[in-house]
Amino acid sequence: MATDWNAVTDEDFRQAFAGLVEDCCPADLRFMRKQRPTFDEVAVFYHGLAERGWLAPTWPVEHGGMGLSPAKHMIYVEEWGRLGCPRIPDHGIGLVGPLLIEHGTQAQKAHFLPRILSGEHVWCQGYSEPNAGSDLASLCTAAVRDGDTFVVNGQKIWTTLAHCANWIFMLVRTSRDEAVRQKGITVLLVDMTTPGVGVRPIANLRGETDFCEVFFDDVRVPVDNVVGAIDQGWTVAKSVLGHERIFLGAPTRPEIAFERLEKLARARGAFDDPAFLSRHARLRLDLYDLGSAFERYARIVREGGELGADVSMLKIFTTELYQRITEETLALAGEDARLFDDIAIGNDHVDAMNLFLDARAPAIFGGSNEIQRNILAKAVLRLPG
Amino acid sequence: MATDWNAVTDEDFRQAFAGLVEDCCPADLRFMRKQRPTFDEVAVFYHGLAERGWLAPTWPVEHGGMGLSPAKHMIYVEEWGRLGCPRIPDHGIGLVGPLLIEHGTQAQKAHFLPRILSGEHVWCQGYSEPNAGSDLASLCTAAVRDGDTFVVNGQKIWTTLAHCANWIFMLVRTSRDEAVRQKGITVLLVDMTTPGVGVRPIANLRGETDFCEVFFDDVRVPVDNVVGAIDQGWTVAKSVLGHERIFLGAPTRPEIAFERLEKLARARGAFDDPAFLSRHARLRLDLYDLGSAFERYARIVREGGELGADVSMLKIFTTELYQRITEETLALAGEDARLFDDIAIGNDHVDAMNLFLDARAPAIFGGSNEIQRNILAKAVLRLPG
Amino acid sequence: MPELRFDDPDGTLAMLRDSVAALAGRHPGAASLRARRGEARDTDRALWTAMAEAGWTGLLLPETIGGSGLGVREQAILSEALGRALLCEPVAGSAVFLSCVLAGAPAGDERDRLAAGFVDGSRIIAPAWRGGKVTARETADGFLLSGAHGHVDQAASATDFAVLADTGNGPAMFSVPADSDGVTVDLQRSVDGAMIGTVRLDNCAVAASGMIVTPDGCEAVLDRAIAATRLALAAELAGIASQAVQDTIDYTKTRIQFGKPIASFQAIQHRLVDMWSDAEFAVAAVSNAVEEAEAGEGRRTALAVLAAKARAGDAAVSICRRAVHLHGAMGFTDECDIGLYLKRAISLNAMLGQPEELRLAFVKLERAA
Amino acid sequence: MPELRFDDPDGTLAMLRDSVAALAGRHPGAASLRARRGEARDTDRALWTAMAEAGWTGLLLPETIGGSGLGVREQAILSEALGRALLCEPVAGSAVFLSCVLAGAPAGDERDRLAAGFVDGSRIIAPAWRGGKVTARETADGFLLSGAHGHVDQAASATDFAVLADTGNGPAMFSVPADSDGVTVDLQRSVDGAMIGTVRLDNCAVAASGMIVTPDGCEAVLDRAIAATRLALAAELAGIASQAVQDTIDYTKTRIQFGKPIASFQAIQHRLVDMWSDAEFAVAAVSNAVEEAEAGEGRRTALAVLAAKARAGDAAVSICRRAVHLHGAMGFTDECDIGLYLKRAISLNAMLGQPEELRLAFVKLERAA
Repeated sequence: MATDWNAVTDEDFRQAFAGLVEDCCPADLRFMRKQRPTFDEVAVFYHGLAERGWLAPTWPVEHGGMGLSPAKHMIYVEEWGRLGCPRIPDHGIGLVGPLLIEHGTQAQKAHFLPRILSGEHVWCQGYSEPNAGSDLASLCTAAVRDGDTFVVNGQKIWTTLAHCANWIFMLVRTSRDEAVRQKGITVLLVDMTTPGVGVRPIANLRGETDFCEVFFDDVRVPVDNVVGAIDQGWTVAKSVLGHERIFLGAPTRPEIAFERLEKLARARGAFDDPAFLSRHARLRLDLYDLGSAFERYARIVREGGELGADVSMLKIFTTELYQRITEETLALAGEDARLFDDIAIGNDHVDAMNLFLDARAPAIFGGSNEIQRNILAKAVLRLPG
Repeated sequence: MATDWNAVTDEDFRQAFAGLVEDCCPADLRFMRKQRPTFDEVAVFYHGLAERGWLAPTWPVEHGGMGLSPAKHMIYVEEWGRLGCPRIPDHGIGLVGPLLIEHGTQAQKAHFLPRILSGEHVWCQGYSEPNAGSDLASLCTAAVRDGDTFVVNGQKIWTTLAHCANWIFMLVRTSRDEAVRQKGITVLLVDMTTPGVGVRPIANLRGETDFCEVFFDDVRVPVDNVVGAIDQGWTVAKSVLGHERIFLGAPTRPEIAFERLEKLARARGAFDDPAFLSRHARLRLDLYDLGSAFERYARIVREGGELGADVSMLKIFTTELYQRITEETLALAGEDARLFDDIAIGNDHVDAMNLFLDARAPAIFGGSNEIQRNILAKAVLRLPG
Repeated sequence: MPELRFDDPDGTLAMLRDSVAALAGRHPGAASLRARRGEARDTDRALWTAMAEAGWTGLLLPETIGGSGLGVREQAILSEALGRALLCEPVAGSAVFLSCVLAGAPAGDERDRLAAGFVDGSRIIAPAWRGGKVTARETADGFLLSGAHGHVDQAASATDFAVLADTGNGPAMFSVPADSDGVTVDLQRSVDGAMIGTVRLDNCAVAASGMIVTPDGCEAVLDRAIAATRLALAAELAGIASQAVQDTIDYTKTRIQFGKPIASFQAIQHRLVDMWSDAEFAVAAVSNAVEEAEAGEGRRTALAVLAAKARAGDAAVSICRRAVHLHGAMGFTDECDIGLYLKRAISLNAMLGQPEELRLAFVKLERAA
Repeated sequence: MPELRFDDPDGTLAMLRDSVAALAGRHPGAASLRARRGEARDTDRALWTAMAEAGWTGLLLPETIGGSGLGVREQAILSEALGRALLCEPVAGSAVFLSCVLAGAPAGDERDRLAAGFVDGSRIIAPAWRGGKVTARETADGFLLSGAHGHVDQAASATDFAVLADTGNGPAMFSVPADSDGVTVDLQRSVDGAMIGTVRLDNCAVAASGMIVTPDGCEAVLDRAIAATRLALAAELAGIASQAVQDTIDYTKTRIQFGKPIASFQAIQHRLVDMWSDAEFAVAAVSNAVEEAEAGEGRRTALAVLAAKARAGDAAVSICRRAVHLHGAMGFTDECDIGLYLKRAISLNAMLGQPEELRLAFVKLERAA
């Protein structure tokens, strides 16, 4: 009989998590520089979590998950970050699983869910296209019905870790007839070993290859691999955006950056400079107040409420604060701001440039901050056309 | 025989100006707190300038002006500000005169120009309307032809010093037939003592009444008072926007505000605080660099060139810098920032709130900074619709 | 729109909000401000009395000495609502401060006399305790006070002053009737329309019983009073911030230029979103400080209060600045209320520490640990 | 687009711009940067030689010692064009600095030997003079140098170093062949793709003739070299800023979302206008510094150079940051040149004083008067 983790006290739950990390997350995987390690790099931790039943915190127990309440899930995510666990390729756990659990057939669930837990299937997400980024509804990768299969042609881009995934869940256009562009989109699960699938990694500003282009050239996919109804993919895909949206607004990255800023400031004696103290205080208070604002939304999640569109304000604030902190760190670095390599401080070092460059990304991905502001203007402030 | 001021050296010209100010601008009119004194308050200076032939710097000599080149005119404006001369009601000199000289009939010139110089006619400008501000072309104050007169009905607003003017030059709608809204607008000169003209002063944030609403209720105006062609008023009014546009971008107001900031900073010992020094240095450099940018455009004017739309960047920068300096001054004032009255410093004082509130205006008037950015986007960066 | 949200099991908070709205209906804040300003008065006596009668001035005062005995949560809700309604009497700066002083004062006839008059509105007791220096010299039958304090609200209308003075053995608070010999008041115009005073004392005799808070414990009382005042100011500023956002949304939705409401232009929309977000952050900071304060005094609460006042002050002033700008020429007129919100925000933001000072205090306190 | 404008009666400036464009056509900056980075090299030798042959490295060097003998105006035009074209060899940090050092050095064989090799590109002479400390101890037949300097461009490829060392009687510059005993070089990756070095000297023997600038006058030579280098860096940064604006306009005009180019959205348009304006201000500041420098040395010029480097550095970095953002996900890729502009801007902005430091120096100098 599995433990009912929701019945455990928060403190005990935290301790259990810490013990688990101690057991199955090797030291060299903790506090990794790399934002998006590949599956192989973190496989030992992935399998360790799976073996202990901790891999899928929000999945129902019947499917091999922990069935955590949102409140416990928030602690799970918090401890994950606090203990410096590496990001694992989590599209299977975080997106495909919930998608199938809500919309999948019995056969789909029985086939795919265990293979996610075992690590046999490593998933990536094919949403964006070269001409469908902010305007996702304009996607045009086509899936044309041919008997029991769809024939897929087109291209996806910004597909995180596609080069180490073997399955992709994607949005494809199955109809062009509808007036509303969101109609006519379908969610499709595609085996990336199918002939006609090509992957090209794209290097980012940090010199890493987190994301890829994925090409589809007459790729034949069984119609059984559709999730939910054909042409209803927009609704299906949106339905799994639950309380997890709050994590886009978590203060984690600015906190990491702030720790680095303080480390460099101590090394450079900047705390003796009132001008630096003044700028430092502003950033510190921004971080503190972000915590207060995050807590207001976290409480809604913990109490089982629904998040509104207004939660986007956290995403804007945290991503822009992350940028500002890393900019201040470069300013503090003096001529060492020229270094791509980490800045040495005695035997330690500060990855000032690494974080500065990384901070360019979150303001763009997951819906650019301009799109977030557009949404807030419409959905929250109810501004006209 | 009048002096040819353009032939005089810059230095001599400056000295002549200084002597003139010494002669005819009483000390209590210098460095006035009030931004827009009324005609009566500064009449002695107005008449003094007129008597000495210095009232209309850019008018041709034949019309009683000084016929200054743009280069000399820039010095004139510079010295005016440097010596703390008060703003005089200058719509007659600055706008009506050039308008008539370029587009007026001989009769109009003969009638109106001397009366501007004598101060008999004090002019105000009727462009904006309650629903035509940024979108000036939507103005709807109507002038309907009735034989040799126009019958004017409607309302103007933000009419500076209308309550101490006796003539208004205004844009009226004379036709609604045209597809392009700018067509069908006419420039009309209206005697404000005509029956049906009403004026209501509007207090501003500083508690002063610089501007007014002006109401027109069946006001009968001779057709002879049209300037230029009927329905061509948009073109006529625009044509007199010459090199004077550069003055919207002059660093004058931020310079005044910066002087006040430094005065308060000295009194409060803020120059001993490196955090203040850092913020002060940023503002100082903004002011210095505004000077460099202004100089690039001033050179174009001095060399007789035409200003492009790009000069608007100066207006945006100087008005926003003016705001930032006054905000820093309030921050420095501590709890004295509560005072509407000036802040006492020994026997002296700093009008921190006065300038802070005044700084709200220039970012709005003369084309809001949003409109300026729209214009730059279109006319300079050639961005698409 | 941004608004404090707390559990409200018995409906006290909703009732407080409703009663502020009702008073504002009878006694609109902007009209009161303009009238007071036009007549160069330091208070709207009718409004102040109504507030006292509603129990708002003594909200934090213990019931044992006649107050409402409510807590920081209720005070925050009240102050937020006052900010929104632009009801500008000095509830935070005077009533909250004084309530804390009286609550912290040892039992005594003078304390009870002041509390009674304060609670029923029959006395106006103006705290005079900063922006200057007053010394108290002990005499045979009391004290002689000399010196001055500035930033005194209701200074001309006050029946009594609560004066902080240095006794030589530390600071103490004294009750000084306004008509005492040696008391003079100088007035200046404040930006939010009330006259504010500097109170000067020239060998002003105070009976021994007039020392309502003795040096023993005075600093602790002051600390608590300052924190409570700052929190109330923060809540009022958050209310101002939220209302200014709301007013600006309303205005820009109805202001038509180029054939459509200016609120439909993307540059304006994004500005409004940022203003709204700033107001939400202000409310969140106040909310956090209220919760910390309810959990007890101490360092965490001190930090949270500093953060809340800094955040709400910055938010209110910068939102109102942008709000005035988005009201266009109309925003630059005195007729439009948005300018009054800006002025009120500046005034409250300037009280008891501007944001920069509070942020530095926060970091210093945090790093001292 | 923003661009330096000066009188150009004989067409020298136009010719300079054209020749940079021509070289960039044959030898594109971004490709050179990527290749250099991929192979962990510290310079693109072919590019550097081409620059030397075009007379750009010795542009400011007097004709008497083989240079082009041109002035700050020509250097600014060249550096601006190099910035625009992303031609990243260290013209400002090495060539301009060294030209000033050689121009200020007393006549001598060693000076002439260095100048000749420098001008024809046969020698790479890397200034090593900051970010560390080197001392020179006098011996019977010369000096022994010990210590280290950082931030050395072309450190691995250098044939010679121009080393600043403290002699005990003040600083002096020494010519140190790179293959001298006791010289070692550590390399790190710089953000703009070249390796940069720390040069360590361990009792490195230098002949007496190797002291190319003596303590008498060394500080004046350094001051001039630093000012000229800062001005060239400012011009290059202004060029980067302008090109980043141009690239972003071009990209946003062709990037279609929601059925229209994103450059047609008002929020994007206003952002682009602000970026353009920032670039114009950077150009104006550089222009002002060039004119002050042409009018003579002294305090006015010193101020103008500090302002120009601060303004252009801030503008370039912040414009490129916004430019990367406006390129969306594409901007976060290494394939898109805009990220290289950002990295180059960061690198040049960090050299010889970040903006805050320069602003403080400006105000200090101005207030000292």
